[in-house]
Formats: sequence, structure tokens, C-alpha cells
Amino acid sequence: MTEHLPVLIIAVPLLAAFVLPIVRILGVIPRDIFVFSVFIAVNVMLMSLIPDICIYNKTLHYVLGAASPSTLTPEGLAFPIRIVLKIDGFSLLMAVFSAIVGLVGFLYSHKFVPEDGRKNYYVILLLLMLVGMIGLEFTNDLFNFFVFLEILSISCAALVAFRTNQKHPPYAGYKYLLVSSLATSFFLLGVGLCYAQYGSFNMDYINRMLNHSLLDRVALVFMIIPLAMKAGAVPMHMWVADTYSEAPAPVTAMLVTASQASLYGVFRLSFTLFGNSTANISINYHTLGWIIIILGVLSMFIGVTMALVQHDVKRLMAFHSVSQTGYMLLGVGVGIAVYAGHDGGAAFHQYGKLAMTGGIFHIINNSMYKGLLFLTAGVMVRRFGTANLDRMIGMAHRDVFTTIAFIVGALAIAGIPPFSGFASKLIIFESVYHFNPFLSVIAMFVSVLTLASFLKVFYGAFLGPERKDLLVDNNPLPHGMTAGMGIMCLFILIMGIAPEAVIKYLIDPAIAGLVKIL
Amino acid sequence: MTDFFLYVTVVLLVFFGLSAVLFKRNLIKIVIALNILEAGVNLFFIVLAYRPEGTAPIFTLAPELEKLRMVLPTPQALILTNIVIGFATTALMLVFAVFIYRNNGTLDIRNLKGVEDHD
Amino acid sequence: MDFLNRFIAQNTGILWYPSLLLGILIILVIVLTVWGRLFFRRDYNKNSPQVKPFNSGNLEEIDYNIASSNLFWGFRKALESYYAVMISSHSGDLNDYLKWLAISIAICFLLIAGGLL
Amino acid sequence: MKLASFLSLVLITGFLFVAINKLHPVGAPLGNPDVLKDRSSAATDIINVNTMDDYYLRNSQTETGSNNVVSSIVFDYRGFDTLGEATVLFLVVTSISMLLSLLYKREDVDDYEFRKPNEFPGDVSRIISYGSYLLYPLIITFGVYLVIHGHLSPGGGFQGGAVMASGTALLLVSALITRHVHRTRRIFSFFESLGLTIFISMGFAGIGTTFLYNFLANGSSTLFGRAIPFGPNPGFLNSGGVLPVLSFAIGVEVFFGLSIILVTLFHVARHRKDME
Amino acid sequence: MISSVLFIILSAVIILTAMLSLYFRDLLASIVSYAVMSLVLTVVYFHLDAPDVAIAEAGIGAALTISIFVLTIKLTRRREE
Repeated sequence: MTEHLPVLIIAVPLLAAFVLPIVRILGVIPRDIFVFSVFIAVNVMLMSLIPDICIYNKTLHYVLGAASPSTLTPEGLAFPIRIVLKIDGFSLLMAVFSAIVGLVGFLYSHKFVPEDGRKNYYVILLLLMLVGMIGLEFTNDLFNFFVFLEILSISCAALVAFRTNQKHPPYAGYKYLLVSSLATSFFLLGVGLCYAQYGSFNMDYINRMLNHSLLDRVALVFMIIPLAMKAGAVPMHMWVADTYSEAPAPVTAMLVTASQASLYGVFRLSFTLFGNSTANISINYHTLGWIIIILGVLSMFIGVTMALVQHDVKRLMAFHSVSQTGYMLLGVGVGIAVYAGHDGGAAFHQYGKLAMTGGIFHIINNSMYKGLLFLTAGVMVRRFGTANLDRMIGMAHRDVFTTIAFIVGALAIAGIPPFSGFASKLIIFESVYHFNPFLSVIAMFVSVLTLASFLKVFYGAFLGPERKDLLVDNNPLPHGMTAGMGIMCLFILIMGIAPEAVIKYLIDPAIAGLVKIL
Repeated sequence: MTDFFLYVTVVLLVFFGLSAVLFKRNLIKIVIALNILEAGVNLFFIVLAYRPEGTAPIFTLAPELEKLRMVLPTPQALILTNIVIGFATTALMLVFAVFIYRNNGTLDIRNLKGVEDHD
Repeated sequence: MDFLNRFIAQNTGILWYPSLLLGILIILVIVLTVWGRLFFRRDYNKNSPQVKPFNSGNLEEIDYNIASSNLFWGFRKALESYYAVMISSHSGDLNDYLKWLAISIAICFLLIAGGLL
Repeated sequence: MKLASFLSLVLITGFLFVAINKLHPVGAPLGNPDVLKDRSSAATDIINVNTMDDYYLRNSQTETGSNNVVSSIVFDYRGFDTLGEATVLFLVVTSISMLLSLLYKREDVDDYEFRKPNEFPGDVSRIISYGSYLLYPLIITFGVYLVIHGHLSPGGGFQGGAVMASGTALLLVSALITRHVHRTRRIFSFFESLGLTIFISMGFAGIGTTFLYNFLANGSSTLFGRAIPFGPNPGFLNSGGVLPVLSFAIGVEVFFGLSIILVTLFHVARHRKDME
Repeated sequence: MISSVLFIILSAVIILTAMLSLYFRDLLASIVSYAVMSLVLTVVYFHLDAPDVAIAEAGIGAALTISIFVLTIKLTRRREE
């Protein structure tokens, strides 16, 4: 049964989502137990894949509907004809952490979302968002990537607009869906151009047959820039702030991982589809690397400077996720820029590979501490009824656990040693310094501003005297919310204490999967 | 040369769809523009698959095997999926437009700030 | 010597074990608190007027808490022109958001496909 | 700033047009140009196999047992896309019923007394409501025909379901079923998830070899197992293997899903009109 | 040769109705012209030897999209302000 695991990870939550409208007749408790067991099953299945992919560096292929799961191409043909799921280090890494954030999101929203008639639909959409993320990271087929990108976008848009009776959430949902469907239409145009030239949708086959004509470069741009928009790179990042601040807190925590799934798409396309370092490349890899670096640096700076002046705590954290995306783009952009340098990859081995390690490690850290911060923001909004920082004061007196969770998240995002943000930021600073010292200086300055803005939130919401009049609801936190935040703190601490183990067992196989080592 | 004009149609549809999304003010008009963009992308795939002297890829009652030429089937299979996805996105965006009108009373982008960016 | 340490050791010359650092940090914190508890300001007691902030003259109870939003008002005022541009471009107008997608795609076309670079 | 966005629009369409022209000589065969240098005939003659499409045209009848190559691709070769597609539709139906359930509150539905069709003051004339009595069965039979003959003639689950859903739209417009419209939603959502579970359980049924494997096709003695020869043939109903079952499941799901969207939106619109 | 003349006419009609659909200020009129474009697109798909896509475009693209647009306009406003 184990060679069927790749498709089971996608099909089991899908079956659960389809059956849920019928299961809900049994009542609320059986439904919650059913969905919780599905989330746990997905996590367990993904964790069981870690040994043979990350330690023995295998890549799993699964051909859907063929006579046997691993017959990639039928006899005597050079091209695959069915949809192939390919799991290598990078996709498994992203899928594992998406599943963890999914589980935490479901735990958190157990009591956070009121139990009216809409909770069944909310849970279905949560499951399908998880399916969209994991499916996106497992397929090796371009059109299947488009379909899962569409599933992810629609479920995120519907969940963003969950509170339709308030003034702004429907407009935020509209913005998210407009941005996503425009991006997916452009992506489909790029897929059409690729298919027209090579007759197949399989990324590995197209990569083998690539001859870098003008058409491929047009297809490259049509595919990568819309995905960078969905990931929140700067010039196209403005929808991030409006959308994250209107969504309920657990949904925002999963939205961060959803935009990281499209960031995975950017890196997967620029490496597996368009990247072969050996051939004489007419796609100037240096240009592509520099474009991603500029996007990254702009994201970092504009994200954090805009965050510093915000009054709304969720908008502040949304701008921070834009600036953290900038770090990842910077890290991996440096890797791309030196990936196919004419010096035979010496620069790549010296610091390019390290920059990519830092970038990808930062993706994982960001999904952890950014999710935690949004969950604490959910507690703040629930306590004070408003997200405006000026009307929050003295929360530390009551919710000691939330305060500790916020401190862990804020120090991790600023990159303070014992927490996981420090390891990945240190690697990014060191390796980018070799590439271009000025970029590293900007990265450090932005890191300082990050700490400054979270100090502002800590001072505003947690410190100060205990004022009963500002308080909206004072009953203790339900266990689901504390359990969710606890899991996130646990992961941040573990990855902070032992970063070398995480790098050796999780990040290096991911780099091996992405980059065909020279 | 028969389908050169259809490629021109594809490019024009994409151009009009995109320019309307960027310049039009009404939310429902933007949804129509998005549908026009999707129609352009669908037409691109089908014109890609067209072969002048081919027939439809269906073997029931098709001409005999020697003279049988067929059009490419894969883009048509994908466009089936893309039409339904386009419809699904349109339906959801229109429901959002209904709620925007219900809560804010207007459908025009200029009056719908949607964000009190007080600084 | 695992990966990160080999890297750090080469450049900065100090051995860097996070678990070790954490241990030292905890010990330091414990020592400091115990020392502080014993020897710092012995004459402090909790519920005396010492706790009240010195309101320099006006005696009635005022709400002295500075609103958190103008914590960095200096930074905000210094970059006034930068923030004017930034706030106006984040104004929630959908057409302004999406025109940046068109502009970025056009620039990338010129850079990558147009062969400028 | 308007000029910059307009200029970039012109640039995007210009590059797209240049790329399309560089695509391949219009009407020429597909695939890597230097691989297919010697291709004389523009269209894919069904004998030698150079690209994926040639393979589909050459082998779809023997492997999936269906005459309609497009349906064999939609339901067998790329069945995972169709599963994703059915998820997208299910997703939109759930989110629309989630969002609109606020306007669809139980209590204001019950006290909302229904009127018989012919009492509507000037809403719908007698001709339309009785005309739709005649038209509705025809639409439903045409939809069912499309679903059942999906693997023989052009059509399939999506098109058949959409045609039947336009039948529901006709009923809504001609105000025939307003009397029971709010009770239908629960039944429709049950059938929709039933269709979807049939589809995905057919996928799981093939898990012995691989997910979505066509275990009924070509020679298996079951209902749809008849093996069909390569080349044009008059089309046999029990030949598609898994295809007719999947097409039926998708037809059920699309029909009931789209009917839920139409019924919910119509009910909210009708309810609001009466409030004014 | 007739097919290339036919394609020219149909392409012109598609482009015209698309422009009209975006030009009208009355949303109902723009939806009707979008429906005309969708139907002409169905004819084009039929002549491009894609019958499956023609039925899907007619069934979903023309019939159901238009009914959803009309229901939305009923719930919001008709003229574009």
C-alpha cells in the first residue's frame, strides 16, 4: 500500500470533503471527530514519507491510471501520456508544513468559529484548501498544477469572505478571487504556449526538450510573474494587506501557507521547468536571478516600512508576511543568479547553495511563526472586539499563555537566537554578503525594523494597566486555541534549538530535489 | 492560413479583457471582462488544436481509416475543464458582488475604499 | 561537525552550539534574578506611593498611556514624502493593484524575452 | 500612471502575438520542430505516433474502449484533472450556499407564503408557464442522452449536466417550482455529494493497480467491458469501461450542483423582490 | 476557401460584441452582447472541429452564466454608476 501513498494523501481528504455533507446529519461531535482524524491521517501519511525521501534521497513517482504506479512512459515512447505525481525533497517539505498548519488551523477554529449552520461548509472549505496546497506541491503536470492552484484560490477566497455580514470581508474576498483568477488565466496562457511547442504537459519532459526559443521565455514570464503576484512579491502585493486583515484568524494562518504554495510554484518552475545548468542557456539565468532578487529586496523594505505605521494589528502582520516573502525571494534569488554562472558553478557551491538553504529554511520558519502571530492576533481581536491597536491595552494580565506565544512569535520573526528565525536569517545574511554586501545590509536593517514594529504591538496590546471597560469578552480561552498556539510554539522552539538537524534532514534533500547538483 | 485571423481574435480578446479589468469601474463589468479574457484563452487552445483538413476526434461513423485525419484532442479536453472553472469563478465573484452591494450600497471601485488606512 | 557549525566555525571562529548558548542564557537569567531579588533597591515595597508615576504636579489620576500607534512618530514624520506615496498606492483601488501586474509582466518581457539584458 | 498601464498592456499583447506567430507555421504539426521535420501531412495521420496527441488518437480505442477520444482523455488519461474540476464545482457550490445561507434564514422562508404560478400578477404569463411544461422533459432527455452517450458521441458528464441545469433555470424563470424551491436545496446537495462519492470511489476501486485505473475496459466481462476494434465503428453502448460510470457521476454532480446555485440565487432574488 | 472567409466574419462578430459588451453602461445590455459573443464562439468551436467544447460553451458559457448574471443584477443595480 505504501507506493500508493502519494495519491492517498490527496484522495483521502478529498473523499472526506465529498462525504461531509452526508456525515453532518450525524451531528456536530461525530463530524468534528471525523474531520480531526482525517487531518491527523494526512499528517501521519506525510511524516511516513519523510524517511525514504529525505534520508535516502529517493524521488517518488506515481502515474495515475497506468498499469503500474511507476511506468512513467508507455513502452517505446519518449514522453509520458498520463498525469504524474512527483514527490521530491522540496515538495514533501512544503507539504508537511502545510499539513501541520492545516491541523493547527482546524484545532484553533474548533471553538473560534461559532457553531451556526455555516460551520459544516467552513470545515469542507478548510479540507479542500489543504487538498489544494498538497496537490499543488505534488503534481509534475502543468495543467494539473493549474487546477490545484484554482482549487486553492477559490477555497481561500470563500474563507476570506466568511463573515459576510460585516462591511469589508466580501470586498476582500472579491479582491482575492479577482487577483487569483487573473493570475491563473495568465498561467494557463503560459501552459498553452509550452504545450504548443512541446506537445506535453509534463515538467520533466518539457525540461528535457527545452530549446530556449523566444516562445519559451514568453511562456516563462507568463507563468512566473503571476505566481509571484499570488505569493505577494512587491509591486503586486497590495491585495495581501486588505485580504489578510479581513479573514478570520485561523484562515489567515493558512493563507500564509497558501501564498507560500505559489512561492513553491515560482521556485519549482524556475528550477525544474526552465532550469538546466549544463546546456548553454539562452535564458539568461543571471537576469532571472536578479529579477527575483530585486522583487525580494523591494518586498522586504516596503513591507516593513508600511507595517511600521499601521494601526490595525492584522494589517501590520499582513505587511510583515510581505516582507518575510522578500527574505525567501532574496535567498533563493541569489541561488538562481549564481546557479548557472560561467565559472562552472564554483560560486554556486561556495555561497549560492547556502543562500538557497537559507531561503527555503525561511519558508518553513515563516509558515510557523507567521501562523502563530496571526493566531495571537485572533485572540486580541476576540478580546477587544476591534483590531485597532489604540483601543487595546493590558492583555498580559489575563492571557498569560497568549503573551508567551506572542513573545515567542515576535522574537522568532525578528531573528533572535533561541528561536528558529535566527538560523535562517543568519544563513541568508552570510551568503548574500558574499554575493553583494549592500543586499545583506538592507536585510539586516529590515530585520531591525521588524523587531521595532512587533515591539509596538507588544507595547500597545499586552503592556499597560488592566482596563475592564475596553474589554469585549473575558471568558477563558477555549482549549482548541491554546492547543493550536502551543503546537506552533513547540515547532518554533524545536527548529530554533536544533537548526543543523532540520537543515541536514529536511532542507538539503529539498535543495537536491530542486537543483540538479553539478 | 485559415486560422491566422482566429489568432488575431485571441490576442484582441485578451487585450480587451485585460484593459477592461484595469480601467473599468463597476465590479460586475470587471467580472464580464474576466470572462472575455477566459474566452480568449479558451479560443487560443482550440485554435492551437485545429488542423485544416482534420475531422473531429470521434470515431463513431467517421470516414474510413486511410483518409482519416483528426484534430488534436488534448486541448479540447482541457478547455472543457477550463470553461467550468471560469463559470465557477464567475458565480462566486457575482455572489461576492451581491454582498458588497448589500453591505456598502455601491458597486463602484472609487467609492469602495475597503480599507481605512489610517496612519 | 554538522553543516551550520562548520560554516560558522570557518568564518567567525567561535564554536556555536545553539543548545549550549541556550543553557548559558538560562543560567545567566537565573543568576541575575536571584542576585536582583537579594541586592537591588531593598527599600522598595509594592503598595506604597512609590508605585504611582510621578505626575509632576497634577495630582488627580490621569490616563498617561501613550497610544501605541504614534510610538514611531519620528520615523513617520522623517519619511513623510515616502509614506505619502506609499499610503496613496495602498488605497484599496483594485485597478491600481492590478495595473502593477501588467507593468511587471511588460518589464519582465523586455528584460527576459526582449533580450534587453 | 494610466499611460504606463496602457503601454504595458500593448506590450503584453504585442509579445503574445509575436510568440503565437513564432509558435509553429500555422496549421503545421505540433511538438519540437526539429523532431518532426519530415512530417508532410499537417494533420496527425493516426498511424505513426510522434507526440502525445498521436498516442491518444492511436490507442484510445484499444485502451479505454471509447470512440470519443476527448471523453477518453477527460475521464481516463487525465482523469485526475476531472476529479480536480469536480472539486472546483463542489467547492463553489459549498461556498455559495455558505455565503448565501445568511440571507436564506429558515424563519423568513416559512412565513413567506407561496403563490400558485398563475396568480403571479404580471410576472409570468400563462403561455410561458405551460410552454415550459412541454419544453422541460425534452431538455432533460437531451441532457440524459448526452451523459449516457458520453463515450460515443460528442458530450459527456459536464455538457449533459449543464444542459439539465439549464432545464432547472427554465423552471425557475417560468416560476413553476417556486412552491417547493426551499425544500429542494437539501435533496440537491445530498445527490451532489452522492455523485462525487461515486466518482472518487470508482477512483479508489482501481487502487489495486493505480488510482483511477480503468479496470472495466476492454474485455472485462462486466457491464461496460466490450472490446472495440481500432478505426471507425458504429459505436457500442456497453464499451466505455469506467467512462460511462464516471460520466454519469459527473453528470449527476454538475446537474445538482448548478441547480443548487440557481435555486439559492433565485430564492434570494425572489425573496428580496417581495420585500420591496 | 469558404472556411477562411467564414472565420473572418465570425472573428469580426466576436470582437465587435466583446467591445460592445464592455462599452454599454446598462449592465443588462452588456450581458446580452456577451451572450451573443458566447453563442458565436460556440459556432466557431463547432467549425474548428471541437463539438464537445461547443456544447459545453453553449450549455455553461451562454445559458448558465447569463442566468447568473441576470440574477445578480436583480439583486444589485442595473445601471453602472
